[in-house]
Amino acid sequence: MAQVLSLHDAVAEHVRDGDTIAMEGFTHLIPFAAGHEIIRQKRKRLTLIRMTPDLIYDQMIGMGCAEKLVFSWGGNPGVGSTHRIRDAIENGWPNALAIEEHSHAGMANAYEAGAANLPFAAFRGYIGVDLPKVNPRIKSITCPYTGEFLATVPAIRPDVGIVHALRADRDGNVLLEGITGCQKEVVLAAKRSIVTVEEIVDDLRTTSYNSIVLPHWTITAIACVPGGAHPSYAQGYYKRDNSFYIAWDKISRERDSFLAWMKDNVLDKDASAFAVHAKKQA
Amino acid sequence: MAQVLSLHDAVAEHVRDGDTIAMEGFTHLIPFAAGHEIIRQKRKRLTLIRMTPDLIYDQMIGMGCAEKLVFSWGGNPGVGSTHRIRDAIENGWPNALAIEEHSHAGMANAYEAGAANLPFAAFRGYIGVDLPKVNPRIKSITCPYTGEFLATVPAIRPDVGIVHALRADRDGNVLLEGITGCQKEVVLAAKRSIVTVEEIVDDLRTTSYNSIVLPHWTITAIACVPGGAHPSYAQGYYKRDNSFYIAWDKISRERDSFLAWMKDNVLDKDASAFAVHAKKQA
Amino acid sequence: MSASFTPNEMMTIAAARALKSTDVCFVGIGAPSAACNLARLTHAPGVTLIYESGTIATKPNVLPLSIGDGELCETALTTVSVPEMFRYWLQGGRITIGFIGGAQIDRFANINTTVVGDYHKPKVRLPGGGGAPEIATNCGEIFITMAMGKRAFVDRLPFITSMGHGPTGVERQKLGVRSQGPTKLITDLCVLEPDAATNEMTVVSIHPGVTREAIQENCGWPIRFSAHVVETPAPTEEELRVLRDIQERTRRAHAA
Amino acid sequence: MSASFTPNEMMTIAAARALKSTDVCFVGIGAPSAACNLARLTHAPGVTLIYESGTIATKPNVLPLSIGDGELCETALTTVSVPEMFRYWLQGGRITIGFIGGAQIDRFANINTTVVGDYHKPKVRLPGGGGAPEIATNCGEIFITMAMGKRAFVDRLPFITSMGHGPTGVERQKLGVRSQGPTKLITDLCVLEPDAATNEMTVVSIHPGVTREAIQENCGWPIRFSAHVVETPAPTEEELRVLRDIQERTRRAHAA
Repeated sequence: MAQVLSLHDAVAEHVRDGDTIAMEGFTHLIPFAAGHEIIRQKRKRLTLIRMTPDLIYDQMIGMGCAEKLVFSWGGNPGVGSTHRIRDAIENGWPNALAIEEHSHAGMANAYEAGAANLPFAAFRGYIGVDLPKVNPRIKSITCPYTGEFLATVPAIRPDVGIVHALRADRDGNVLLEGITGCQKEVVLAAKRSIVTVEEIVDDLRTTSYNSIVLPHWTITAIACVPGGAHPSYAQGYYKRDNSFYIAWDKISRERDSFLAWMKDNVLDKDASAFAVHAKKQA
Repeated sequence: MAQVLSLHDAVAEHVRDGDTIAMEGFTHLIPFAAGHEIIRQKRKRLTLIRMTPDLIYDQMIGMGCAEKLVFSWGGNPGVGSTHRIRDAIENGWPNALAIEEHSHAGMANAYEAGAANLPFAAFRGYIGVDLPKVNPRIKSITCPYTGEFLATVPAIRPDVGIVHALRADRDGNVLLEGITGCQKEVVLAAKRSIVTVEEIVDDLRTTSYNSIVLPHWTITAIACVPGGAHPSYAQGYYKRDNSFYIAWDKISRERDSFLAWMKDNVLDKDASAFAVHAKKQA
Repeated sequence: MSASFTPNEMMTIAAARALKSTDVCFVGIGAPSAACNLARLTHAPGVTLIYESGTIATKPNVLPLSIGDGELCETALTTVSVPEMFRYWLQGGRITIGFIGGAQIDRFANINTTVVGDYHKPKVRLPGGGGAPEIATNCGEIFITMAMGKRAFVDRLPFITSMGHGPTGVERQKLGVRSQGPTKLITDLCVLEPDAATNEMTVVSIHPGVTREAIQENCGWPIRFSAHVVETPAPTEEELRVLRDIQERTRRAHAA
Repeated sequence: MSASFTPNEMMTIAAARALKSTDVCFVGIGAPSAACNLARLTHAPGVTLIYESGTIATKPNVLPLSIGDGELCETALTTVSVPEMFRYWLQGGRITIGFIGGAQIDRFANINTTVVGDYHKPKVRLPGGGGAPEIATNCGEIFITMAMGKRAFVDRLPFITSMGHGPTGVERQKLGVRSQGPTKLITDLCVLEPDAATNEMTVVSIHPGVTREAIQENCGWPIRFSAHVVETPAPTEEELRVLRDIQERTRRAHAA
């Protein structure tokens, strides 16, 4: 029963202070426009969940939206650190940030369990490593058949799941394609979901009987934001802006340059600013 | 590292008396040619696993290949009973048949766990029903976070997994499309796997980045058997022969008519007999 | 609206009427499938039909003989694997209505499709549960459609394949199951709903021309009638036309 | 073969040589990714490269900056979801080689990429484990590639992010892990393999022009040399040409 809203209204209506929010997209289709909108609407005390809290959470955490981060790999991929996240963890700027740390396998299984309406996931993981010593949510269970020990993680069931997708049809059915990460899982696991898309079309243009489609009745709100994944990418629409990821290292290294960039590119803009990145590839 | 073999050689080499075998295909892509070859090669004492042991297992069980059946729904879909399976269970003809019975959810989860190399699966199932009273392999587990009870089933890890697929490329990569049931899972869960295909081609002709492909290094043997799913169907190649499913009710009702049909259509034939059904749809 | 119709047609049409355009319905094969598609082709064009073969939002032009006919896949929004269907979609709590049939049913809408006689020495071996055990507890509510008869509507089930309201009507809640369970049982003679106090399935609507005696004669327990029984509206000409059309298309397709 | 080359080039080339055409390799980003693609473009054209983003049998024309660049998907045999990647493919036991890097390593090839200093009051917060904790135990064997240096090759890790052979070299077996763990550690100065008796990583091959003293100076523990140390063959002209070509293509693509 997806409602088509402006991104402003989707965030205003469905993202609340103190919510637990998962914004997914594994390199591909990261919902940057939604992140910027949450920053503009000054949401606070969020628990932010994401396997790879790269630039999008660096920006949100640097702007003070979050009190807790749940993650499995935090960095600017191929470039270096996420300086704002480090500044929050190491120095409490702009506010203290609690962390809950997992492995990729742990989080992927936790999303999968959430989508499957299970309370936990069991998997072959965390063997001989220190993370379970610092994360009490990692437990274990005994197989009732073989007696083996398996690691467990609680299912992720966020208040809001936010993803970017390629396109929606007029009924609100949404197509994902390419590297889809945990995006289907996060929408199915969440109590409410917001999906930004490159375009809303008459025909979804699936190419396979098995195309990855989220039916309209799994989605709370859809917002059409062309270019909304930049500097991430949308397969078949525009490429990853690797040069921006490299440039971010310098922008984000100091608090002043970060804040200046955020003012110019986020606070003083709206979602339409992403349209310039949306040029469809041939 | 799939080897391309004749169906005769694939079965001769990889299916042994006493093996546990899962032949999957949910209505679509049922590996009938492989079933007929196993009958011709007179394999005995097999444990046969299949969610819906319809005509293919009716034939194999009626010909005395099996000593045990693991299943979740046994019938001729939309038509009626599988008379040979009933005759084996109720009257021990041609030999006694032990059964291990699950629900679809139980078996789907067990295949999924097998593909994921887990020893068991936990799921929300079997609540308030009698099946756990007659199947001791259904157990339960307590969630380490919520204290909820969940049903469990042991993972399915067959000696041999057998499926039919649309096509393979020259490297041995295999494409599935349409209703894919548990076919990917059974190949990944099995110690050895045999995949029959409609054709072997230079270009797999996937239509999506996310097409369902089994890489060659997941498959033991590939046999090209055009029409090999008949009277089941192969999406884009030929339709389900619903009239044969209806006709089977009469053929299989009596032992004599069944044996006569098997002699004419299976024992006196070879895999090339399926080619007549392989006419590709426009 | 005096067109003649069979009890079976009345059953299918009454069942179809139970569905709304906003429902997401997990469809069993046979009578449920006919009813669900009739609903889609008449008053509930938006209804989402899901078959356990993995086909989501399918719109078949002919009724499938099996739960996995190609027609279901070709007309679906998308098709997922069977493990995903049972994990993400059914267990995931995405289904509002599970629409099933059965071989035997009791007064609390528990169903047997497994065995008549002793499980280990069966008198009649039935097909088994398939998807039903988990459909029964993981869907928002359950609609059941079955033709009445003393061998089908029995006082005591030899085997509970899928739970309705439990052997005494209270077990569903006792076991902590939060879904509603069977809220409608649509037969060829009448429609039943659970009594608000006891959960016993109670006749709330009688099909045109059917007597209370006929209903009791076809039921293995002393059947209860609601204080406010109504007459089921007879099939409209359009309902009959659409149902007969799809059944005729289906007959021709399956004979081919 | 007297072409000049950098220590980093030697490391990547030595790492590439460890892969065979029949390997199914889970590829970490950075140095492993360069080595794996160099192998594919030279002596191991059949090698299957898998990235944790879900891309299976990918053949990128430029090296990805991130583990999920579009190039990886566009050139892959197929792309699966991340939960499926970790469940069916990594945990499923389908991967013969896990090829990873790290920030810090000890003599038993345990790796830290989580934190320097106390976990709760970090001196330096590193990116975390990502896929490594489960890659380390679920792949048939592990190749590691890291440049040497005293801050990277440390006597005692502040945090074990992924297990090599365990803190004293025996924990992997004690914990019942049946995969082999780190069988090769390829650095910019030499190649190490676990000692057959103790599992301590031991120098088995020294890169051309590198001294034992230089290796020891760049290692935080008293490093052991095998009784049969050989000299790593220098990069061939073809290896250098192919490596430099792909790096140049990559540089141009990422600057665009």
